[in-house]
Order: sequence, then structure tokens, then C-alpha cells
Amino acid sequence: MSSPSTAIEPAALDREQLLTMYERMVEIRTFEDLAGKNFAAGLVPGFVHLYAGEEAVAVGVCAHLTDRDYITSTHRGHGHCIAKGVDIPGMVAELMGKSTGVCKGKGGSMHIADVEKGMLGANGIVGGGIPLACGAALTAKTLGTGGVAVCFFGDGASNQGTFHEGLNLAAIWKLPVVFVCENNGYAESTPVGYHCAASDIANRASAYEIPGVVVDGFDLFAVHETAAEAIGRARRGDGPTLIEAKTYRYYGHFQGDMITYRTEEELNRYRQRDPIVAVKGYLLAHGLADEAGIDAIDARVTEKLDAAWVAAKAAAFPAVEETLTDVYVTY
Amino acid sequence: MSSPSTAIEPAALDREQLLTMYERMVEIRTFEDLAGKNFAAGLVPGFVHLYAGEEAVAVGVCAHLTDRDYITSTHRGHGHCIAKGVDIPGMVAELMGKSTGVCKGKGGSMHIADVEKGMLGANGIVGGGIPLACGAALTAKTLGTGGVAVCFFGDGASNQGTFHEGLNLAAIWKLPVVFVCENNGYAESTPVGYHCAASDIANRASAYEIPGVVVDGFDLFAVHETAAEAIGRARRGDGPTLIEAKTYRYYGHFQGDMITYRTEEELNRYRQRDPIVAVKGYLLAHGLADEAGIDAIDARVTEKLDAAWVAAKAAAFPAVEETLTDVYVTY
Amino acid sequence: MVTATATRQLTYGQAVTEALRIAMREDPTVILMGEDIAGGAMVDHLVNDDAWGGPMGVTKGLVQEFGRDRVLDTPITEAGFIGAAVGAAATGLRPVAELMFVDFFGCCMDQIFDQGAKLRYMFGGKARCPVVIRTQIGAGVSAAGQHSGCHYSVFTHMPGIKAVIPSTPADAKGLLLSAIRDDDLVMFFENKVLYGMKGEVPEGDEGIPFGVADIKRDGDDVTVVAISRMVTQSLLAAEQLAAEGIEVEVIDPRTLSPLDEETILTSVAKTHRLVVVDEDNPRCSAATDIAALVADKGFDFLDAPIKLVTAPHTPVPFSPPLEAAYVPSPERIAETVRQIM
Amino acid sequence: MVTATATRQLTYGQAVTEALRIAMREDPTVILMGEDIAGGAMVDHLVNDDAWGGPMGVTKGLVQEFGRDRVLDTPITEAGFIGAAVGAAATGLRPVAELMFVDFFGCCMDQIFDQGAKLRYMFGGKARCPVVIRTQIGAGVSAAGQHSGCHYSVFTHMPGIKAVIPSTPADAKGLLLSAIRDDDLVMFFENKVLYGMKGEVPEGDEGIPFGVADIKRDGDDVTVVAISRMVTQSLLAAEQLAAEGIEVEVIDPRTLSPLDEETILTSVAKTHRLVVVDEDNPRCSAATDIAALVADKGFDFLDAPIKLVTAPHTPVPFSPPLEAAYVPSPERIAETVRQIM
Ligand SMILES: Cc1ncc(C[n+]2csc(CCOP(=O)(O)OP(=O)(O)O)c2C)c(N)n1
Ligand SMILES: Cc1ncc(C[n+]2csc(CCOP(=O)(O)OP(=O)(O)O)c2C)c(N)n1
Ligand SMILES: [Mg+2]
Ligand SMILES: [Mg+2]
Repeated sequence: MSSPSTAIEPAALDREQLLTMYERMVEIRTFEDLAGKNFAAGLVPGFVHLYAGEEAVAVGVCAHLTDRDYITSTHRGHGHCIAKGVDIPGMVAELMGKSTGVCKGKGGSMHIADVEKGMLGANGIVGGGIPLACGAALTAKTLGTGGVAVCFFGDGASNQGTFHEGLNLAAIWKLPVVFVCENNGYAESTPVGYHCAASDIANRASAYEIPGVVVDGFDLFAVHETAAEAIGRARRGDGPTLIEAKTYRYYGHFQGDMITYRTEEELNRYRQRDPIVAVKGYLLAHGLADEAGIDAIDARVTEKLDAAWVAAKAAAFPAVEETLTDVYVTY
Repeated sequence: MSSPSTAIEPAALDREQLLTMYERMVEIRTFEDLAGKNFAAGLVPGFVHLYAGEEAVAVGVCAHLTDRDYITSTHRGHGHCIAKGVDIPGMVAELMGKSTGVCKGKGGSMHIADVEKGMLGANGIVGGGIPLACGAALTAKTLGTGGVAVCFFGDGASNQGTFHEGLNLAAIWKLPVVFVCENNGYAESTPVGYHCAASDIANRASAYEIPGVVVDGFDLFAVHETAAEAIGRARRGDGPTLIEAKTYRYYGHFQGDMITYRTEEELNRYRQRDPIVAVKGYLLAHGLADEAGIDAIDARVTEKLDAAWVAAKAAAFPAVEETLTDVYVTY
Repeated sequence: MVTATATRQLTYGQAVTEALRIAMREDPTVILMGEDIAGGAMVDHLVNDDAWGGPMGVTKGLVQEFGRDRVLDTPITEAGFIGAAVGAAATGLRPVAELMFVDFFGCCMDQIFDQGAKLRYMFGGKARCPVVIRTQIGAGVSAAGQHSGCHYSVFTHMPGIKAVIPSTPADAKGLLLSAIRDDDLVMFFENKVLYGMKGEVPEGDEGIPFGVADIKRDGDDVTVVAISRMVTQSLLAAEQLAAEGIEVEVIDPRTLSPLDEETILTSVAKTHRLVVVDEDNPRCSAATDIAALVADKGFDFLDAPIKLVTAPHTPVPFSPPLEAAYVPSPERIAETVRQIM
Repeated sequence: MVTATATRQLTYGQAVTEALRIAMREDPTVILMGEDIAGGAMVDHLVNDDAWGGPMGVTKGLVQEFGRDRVLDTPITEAGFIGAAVGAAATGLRPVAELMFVDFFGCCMDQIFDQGAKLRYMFGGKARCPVVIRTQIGAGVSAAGQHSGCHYSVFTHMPGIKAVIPSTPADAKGLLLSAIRDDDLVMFFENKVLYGMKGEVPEGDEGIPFGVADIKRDGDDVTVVAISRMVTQSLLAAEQLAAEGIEVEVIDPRTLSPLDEETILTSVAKTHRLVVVDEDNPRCSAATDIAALVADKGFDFLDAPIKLVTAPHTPVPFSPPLEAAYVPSPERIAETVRQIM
């Protein structure tokens, strides 16, 4: 296991890639801030689990993927969806349960999916996506598509049986899959130091004799580089890797969480190293963008998201008959 | 993880203990040989999975336990039962499904149990006993009984989700439990080198930051000493240990298995180091017993087992009404 | 029900909490286990305090009285900790484990139905497994496809399991007390939509026996057997129908396993008509179970087809109008009753 | 059934093997996964040979033709490999996974009912999951409490799952072919006691459609709906009863989900009497499901109570005489029919 890598120079990235990644991160942040606001306003039914703070992980990893690659995700899935290219207006509409949603309003926040885009679904079951990702990788291997699967899950999920079964299976079959554990320090209100017997979750890779790497999840470039290696390894047929991205969520576990289990100071410590601000700083410092350029991106994203909410609010709910469709292909 | 220990001098063991352990091992071997023979003769319904070859593991571990300690077991459970002191005639009758069986004939080979003796059941579900052992250890810890739980399972079971969940839970709660993986090289017809991504299963302990130890499962004294340390640790409140005993089963996976997946040579290699012959050799070499003494033990065991089979054959099947009882305490 | 016991208003959630507190006070072997049932384990400022008290706050306040050795936060390992609860129950504790949503049963079903529920039978009666598994069921809060199911039918199907399913605060308290004192494995189904429901709840520590249905409304014209939240929906339907001159008898089985067959059959003997209202999916369900009972033992009483009002054979949809269509409504219940009058 | 197709005698087990072989030949995306379905993986002398071919030999001989990349031995990780089959199905393969005994469903149910079966619905129809899970059911070989269950009722209950359950060699072949070609998640229940049963099986690659019951025996006096091995038991009972002048119509639904309601209702319209014979446990079961169907839609046809002949509400006992009492016998079926004549 290698130790946390920080302040990597993004040698392999050109300006356009950097700006795209920046924009994706801003999209996620803006998406989440608005989801939170509109949830509080009563416009979003059910539960929402926000990804704000963790943007560098989804974006740094998914930058390496195309539509022939698959990802599986979690209850905290919005960021993964956006990073994988799922349609944002369709996501917003899905949050509201509208017929224009990517799942026609039938899934909601916890089940956003777009298989065409290689997005195999957010998942309401902690650890539920891990075997599915192995399956997507098995398809790639069997059909020789050259694709890989990336499996996102949390620190809490790393204690589920599916983690163990999935990693062993991937290891013995040398599946082209990358396991990305987003360790944000908590599973609901429970600190990782209590629920998980491993100091570094990446250490658990040794139980399967696959590489395990810790990476600073607030550092886009470090994530990007670590992911490049793991995904390259998978594509070459050399088998799976476990990446542990140490990260943090800015909001509570879900909207409504009173967050009594952590301190303001702890949150502020992370916020001071905000991953989006860091990328912006890098772009400015290296003359890859100027303030006006950045502002233009930010404004474009805000506009896109605002328009998405306007459209979603105006959209119709699905017809009641939709309750009974889509259970089977044929019956 | 320490490396395989062999040829340990049983410093801490007195003559009586050694002779008792020898007798237990002979009981298990004889029990299994007769179970196989009577199965072939059509006297034992269902499946039987024989433990012959693995005797040193159950006996070396259970020598440290009393009735306030619990064990969980597997489909290959006869040896664990005998080592834990379950009534042998009752076991034989159970194999035949007779009313005099320890489970009144309702359980059979795969479900032999005696909770009073701290034997929480053979188990038809691979990996099924692991959480149960954690629960027995939780009882001991909560009520302060001073007891420990020992959980036996196979190499195949070490890939089940319950293995991971159980070891993590035991580690974070510092439960007084010892996990004993009996690695006999195969899960049914599948070699451990294929099904398990870890070269040494004991290595998996590192995922939970608990001790992991490989021991030669053919060496009674090595097992005894390794178990002493792990059980002592558990009793002191210092938490769980994972022991991997490298062992071998003489018979097939179950009776009827054609055993096409391994060679005669391989079997003979193990048979040459037979654990019972080894202990007998030690007893003779150190003047702890003479040939006559050993023969007397062997004869006593044979007599006991023969009598058990005679009694079981003569015993009645349970009354048909028994089908409906014992589902609930009250209903 | 006439009773001398003093009562006061509690919510269904508070009734559950009160039952847990009483049971933990009376028996030191009762422990609680579950994800975030206290919350904030090993957080410095929460040593004797809870962060969450369960996702719905139902176990809030218990860690302060009973400490973290009896109110155990668990990792997210349903097979691990529910199996541990089973193992602990077989060896001397009385654990009350929380499976946060019943939809998660697929993560731990082996430990429930195959280990815990069968142990006594397979061991020839020489063991017992006094464990309670509390779990949330039900649609109605847009919790979507993996957090809104019912599936008590699956547990009612399984030998060795008792299935207990209160529809009111008083029943929640009394049945949970009996569940914890019971010597068998009990699945205890709490409906998430009912947690805020208020009702009279007796003081004291009296349990409600299993296998005793409760007639929530008397009526002579048709028997409606309703489960969990469907009791409320059926009582609303009964109001509508009463205005039309149809008097509905609403029976709440309260425990599906064991099932009080007699109360149901006696009612049908009087009304000659049966509608079963069940939020679970329709196939091989509690609804079909009760219908089959009456189609056999109550056949001679019947003057009309037995009707079932259930959720459709679909997962639970997220979108609010679809979810509303999914859950049996008072209107749908009333309409079904009218069909057989 | 009149058909021009040539047939020959095969056992039920051989029929399953043949269907697998045909499906693998016609579609390279069909793969098999399961514990020891070939066996001996990575054993030097077994590279292109199998050690076991499954515990009952049903997948024997396939690795020789299709190789180890399409006949995948798995570790003992039911959630892992069955979940992988689901994920593979959602992304372009047609996996046929073997859950060795249905009793093990508790180790992997989340991946089956909550992931695979719900995926299409939750994703708004934009996904499909063409996976088949073959599994062994049934008592009768003293496999005891954790290897003898039926529990197809649980899968019939779950939306998104198709439940297919052949009772003869010909049905085993035809239904398995349809299952593998089907675009939904199919649970395929093979009865371990039937593997040795011989019968005429058509040559060729024709599937049997789902949702079409088969009338295994014509009769005018009473309808017996029987599932899996209970078809055989019911046919034996029908022989006994025919000698007494009672003509039994034996209907085999063949698929429980979807269920051919029409064939059952049409038969009851003729016979006015229904007995359902089901080896599963009795509560919330396929038996109650079919009884409830007829108690509603077929009520007006009925001249007698609907009777169920099922296993008792107990785990499966080991001891042979107890196990014999557990499984519905021809005698018990005949006796039940007599009760309602
Ligand atoms: C099987 C299962 N158990 C419990 C839950 C309830 N639950 C939802 S999210 C969550 C915490 C997950 O923690 P982690 O994996 O660290 O992800 P994070 O929320 O921190 O992103 C829990 C317990 C669930 N959804 N599924
Ligand atoms: C959950 C589950 N899956 C599969 C089986 C079938 N099965 C019984 S024993 C066995 C092999 C177990 O191997 P191992 O754990 O190494 O124990 P051993 O038989 O070698 O003692 C298998 C696959 C089972 N009983 N339970
Ligand atoms: Mg987390
Ligand atoms: Mg083994």
C-alpha cells in the first residue's frame, strides 16, 4: 500500500481536460447545493444524500471512463452520475419524481441510473453495487469489449459481506474492475474509527493480494493519477485495485440530519482545503484560466442548473398507469 | 502472521492430558470410519462429510474449553462435536435419525448440536456459524461469564461475506472469540488456490488488525499451543484471533464423491504424516504409554463405537407426531 | 376494550421506546443492537449521549440510561450483527436487533430464517432463540424502491418465526413487550408512516398476547381484515361506507404468525363477506393466506367472493402520485366492499 | 399434447443438461456460473474436464465443449457471484447461475430481489436483467433442515421475478430454454427428487412458453392444482380415486409467476371443486395464492371448500419417517379430495 499522495502535478493533463474536470466539479457542487435547498423547500420527496465535498473523487476517476465503461454507485450517487455523464436536467426531474426524469420518476435520488451511459444505478443498499460491478467487469472480460467497471462505495460499505465476496471474486478472476472506497469518515453518525477494524481501508486489499492505495480525496490530481494507474491496470487485464479516497461530506448524512456527531471545527478544517477552490487556484496560478474564464464556467453551470430546476418544476408527474409498467420486459 | 510451527514439544501437557487427547482423536477417527462404512451400507440417510485426517485441529483446540465455552461448527462437524464432549452414542443415533439421537433424529449429521455442552450446532450453511459464534462471545462478554467462543469453518467459508462481517464485528467489539479456519485444501472439488485470493487465509486477519496465525493442522501439539495463546488472549479480554490450520481430509467431500480432483500421491503424502500415528509415536517414544496401553485405548474406543451402533440400530425412529413439535417454545 | 389501567396519549414511536425501556429495566439480559440506534459511538462529546437514536429517533434516550454496553451501535453488517443477535439469544441474552428497513432482509435472511428460526427444531427442541428483530415497513414517504417494502408475508411463511405487526400505539407497546419476553424468534414490523400516530397507551408493563386479533370496529355487513397501516385506511373506508348504510367489521390480526383464525372465522360467520386489505405485494401474501383460510374453513359462511385489496405486483415507485396509487386507499377499499354487497 | 417433434426418453436431469447445451450453442453470451458446476478448477489434470459437473452432475460435460470461460466455477460466495450474474445480465451477458440449494437464498437474496428484480422498474424501464438462477428444491432425500426446503412462494411473491417450476423432463427442457431466452430475471426450480425421473423429451430447440399451465390429467369431478413433484403425487392419488369413480383433473401451472389463471378457473368452472397441492410451507404460499385466486374470481363456480395439501408449518425434519410425513403423500391428497366430494 502506498501512502497518501498530495500535490501531484497534473503532468498528463492538458488545459481542456482540466477545465472540463473543473466544470464537472462545479456542476456537482451546484447540483447538490440546489438539491439541498429545494429539498428544504419541500420540492424533493423522500431522502437526499449530498455529495458536496467529495467532487474530486468522482470527477478524478470518471475522467478516465467512456460510455463502454460502467460504474456502480451508492445512495450518495449524484456526483457519480454527473461525472459519468448522466443528463443533468433528467437528474433534476428525477429528484422531483417527474415523468421527464432519467428513470421516468420511478427511481428517485437513490436509484438514478442510465445504463446507456454506463451508469448502473445509485443504490439504496449499502454494499449492494459491489457484486454488480464485478458482473459488469465480467461482461467486459467475456465479450472482450476493452471496458472496465468502477465501483464506488463508502467506508461503511467496506464492512459489508459483499465487499469481501466481490473483491475475492474480482481478484481470482482478474476482473477489470476498480473499487473506489470513498472514506468520508462516517457511516451515518458512526465514525469510521469505530465501525471499521482497519486503520486504512486500502489495507484490506492485502486479503485479496491486489494493490491497495490510499489517496487524498480532496486532491483532484492525486485522484486522477491514482485512478489512471488502477484503470490502466484493469484495462490491461492485470486485475482489480482497491483505492481508498480519504474525503469528507460537507452536509449531513442526509438532509435533515442534525449532525451532532461532528464539530464545526472539523468541517471547517476540510472546507479550508475545498477541492474546487484548489483546482481553481491551480488553473489561475498556472495561467490556464483567468478569473473571467472561471466566472464564465461558474455562470454557465448555474444557468444550466437553474434552467433544469425550472424545467423540472414545470414538467408533469408520470401518469398513474406508469405504476404498473416496466416490471418485466414481457409477462 | 507467524509461520507454520512444527514439532513443538508439548511442555505444558501432562501424561493424562496427552492420553485424553489421543483417545479423543481415536474416537473421531473411529467414528468417521464407521460412519462411512455404515453410510455405504445404507444405514445413514442423507449426506455425511467426514473429518478423518483433521482430528488434531478439533482436539487441540477444544482441549482448552469447558462447558461454559461455546463452539460453532460446519457440515463437517462430527469431530468438533466429539472434541467438545457431545455424547457419542447420541451422535450415532442422530446419524441414523433415531429418537435417541442428540437432536431426537430431527437434525441429522449436518445439524448435530448440544447447547448444554456448548456445542451450537454443525451447520449446513457454509459460513453460517461465524456470526453465531460472535453472538455467543457477546453473551460471554455482556454477562461476564469468562467464557469464550470458538468458530470452526473451512477454507471455502473464508470467502463468504459472513467471514468478513464476523471478523470485523469481533475486532471492533473485542469479542472473546477464536476463529479457526480448517484449510483442508478444497471446497468440494475446488482447490483453495483457485477459490481464495489469499495465499494464506491467516493473512486476512490483517484486514481487521487482529493476530493471524498459520499452524500445521497435522501437529496436535502445535495446534494445542497456538490455540492456548489465542484462547488465553480472548479470555483476557484482548479480542479475537484468526488461526489457519493447514490440514487435509482423507475421505472425499462427502460420501459418494469420486474424488477425481486430487491424486493418490497427494493423499498418501498426508497419510504418511497421520496426526494420530504421530501422537502415538510421541507417547511411545517418551515412555508415556506402551503398546499395550495404546491398544487398550484403541480397543475401548472401538468397543464404545460398536456398542453405539448396535444401540442406534436397535433404537426406535421418532414417532410421526414429532414432525410437528419443537418449532416454537410456545405458539 | 374496557380496562382499569390508566392511559395517556403517546405516539406509536414513543410507545415503542417505552416498551424497550420497560423491558430493559426489568431484565438485564435485554440488549439492543443496530446501526446508529444510539449513534456517535466513540465520539468524544457523545460518550453517554446519542447522536441519532435510530434513523427515526425511536431508540433515542436509551443509551443515557443503559449505557453503550446494552445499546450497541453496529457496523453496516446485517448478516453479522443479526446473526450475532441470534447466537447471543441461543446462549443467554435477549437481544432486540434493529433491521433498519425490512427491504434489507436480503442481506441477512440466512441468519434469520435458516439459523435462528430453525435452530430449535433441528436441535430436537433442545435450544431456544429469544431474539426480536424490529424493522420498518411501508410505503408513503417516497423512500422509493429499496426502502418502502412490506414483505412480512415472507416472514409469516417461514416456520419458526413469529410475525408481529402493530397498527396503533397501544398495540405497539403491548406487543413489543410480549415479543421481548417471548422465547422464540420474533419479527416485529413497525410501519414508518405510523410513527407519528397518536393514541391512548396504557401505563404499566402489561404485554398483549400473540395470536389474539383485535376488532377495531364492529359491523354486521362485511368483514375487513386489515394489517398495519391498512387498519387506518380501512377504518376511513368504513366511515364512508357507514354513511351508505354498510357496516364494516374491521379486524386487525396484530400477529400474522400465530394467526387468530377464530376471530376472523367468527366474524365471517356473522357477515358472510370478506375483504382482506394488505399493503404487501399480492402474490403468496398475507392477504392470500387469510383468503385461503376462509375459503376452506369459512366456505359455508360465504355469500360472496373473497376480495383482496393489496399493493400491485410491482416494486414501490418513487414519484408521489405513483406511490399514492400503489398503496391501497380508503376509496379503493370502499369500492371493493361495494362490489360484493 | 399432439406434436410432430421426435422424442426420446431422457431423465429430468439430462433434460436440463440438454437445454443448457442448446442455449449455449445458439448464443455465445450465455455463460454458466456456480459452485463446482464444472469442479476441479486449476487442477492440472482437469483443464478441459470436469471434476463434478455440479453436485448432481447436471452440468457435467459442458466444460469440455464450452471451456472454462463459459462454465465458471465460483467460490462459495452466493451474494458475490449471483450479484455478478445480475450485473453481467444488465450489461450484455445471459448468465445462468446455479444456487446449489434454494435454502441458501438467504445468503444472496438482496442481489436477487432487491437488485436484479427491481432494476428495470426503478430505472424507468431503461434496463433489463436476463439472468436465470437455477436452484434445487424439495424434501425426500434426508438432506435435512437446511437442504430440503421449497420456498418458491417467496420468489413468486416478489415483483420482477419469474418463477418457473417444471415437473417432468419435457417441461424441464422446454421451460429452461424459454428461461434462458427470456429478458427478465427467472428463478428456475429443479426438484432434486425428480432428477432421475424418465420421460419423453422432444428433440430440437423449442421452448415452452411461460404462463401456460399444462393439464397433466383430464377429469370432471375435482380440480387438483399441483406443483413440481406434487404433480406426480397427485397423479398417483388420481389413480386411487379413479378406482373409486372420482375423476381428478390435475393441472400443473409450470410457471407460478406468471400464473395461468385462466386454465385453473376454466377447470374449476367444470369441476366446481379445488384442491391445491404444494410441498412448500403452508403460510403465504403458492397454495394460498391459488386458493385466493379461485375464492375471488372462481367463487361462483365452487360447490365445496377449497382444500390445501401442503407441508406443515415446520422446517424439514431429517429422520426418514418424519420426512415422509412432512411431504404430501398420494394418500393424503386422495383423502383430502374425498373430504369435498
Ligand atoms: C444494507 C443497508 N444497510 C443500511 C442502510 C442504511 N444506510 C444508508 S446510508 C448508510 C451509511 C453508509 O455509510 P458509507 O458507506 O460510509 O457511505 P456515506 O453515506 O458515508 O457516503 C446506512 C447505514 C442501507 N441503505 N442499506
Ligand atoms: C451457503 C452454502 N453454499 C454452498 C454450500 C454447499 N457446500 C457444502 S460444503 C461446501 C464446501 C465447503 O468447503 P470448506 O469451507 O472448505 O469446508 P470443507 O468441506 O473443506 O470442510 C459447499 C460448497 C452450502 N452448504 N452452503
Ligand atoms: Mg461514509
Ligand atoms: Mg475445505
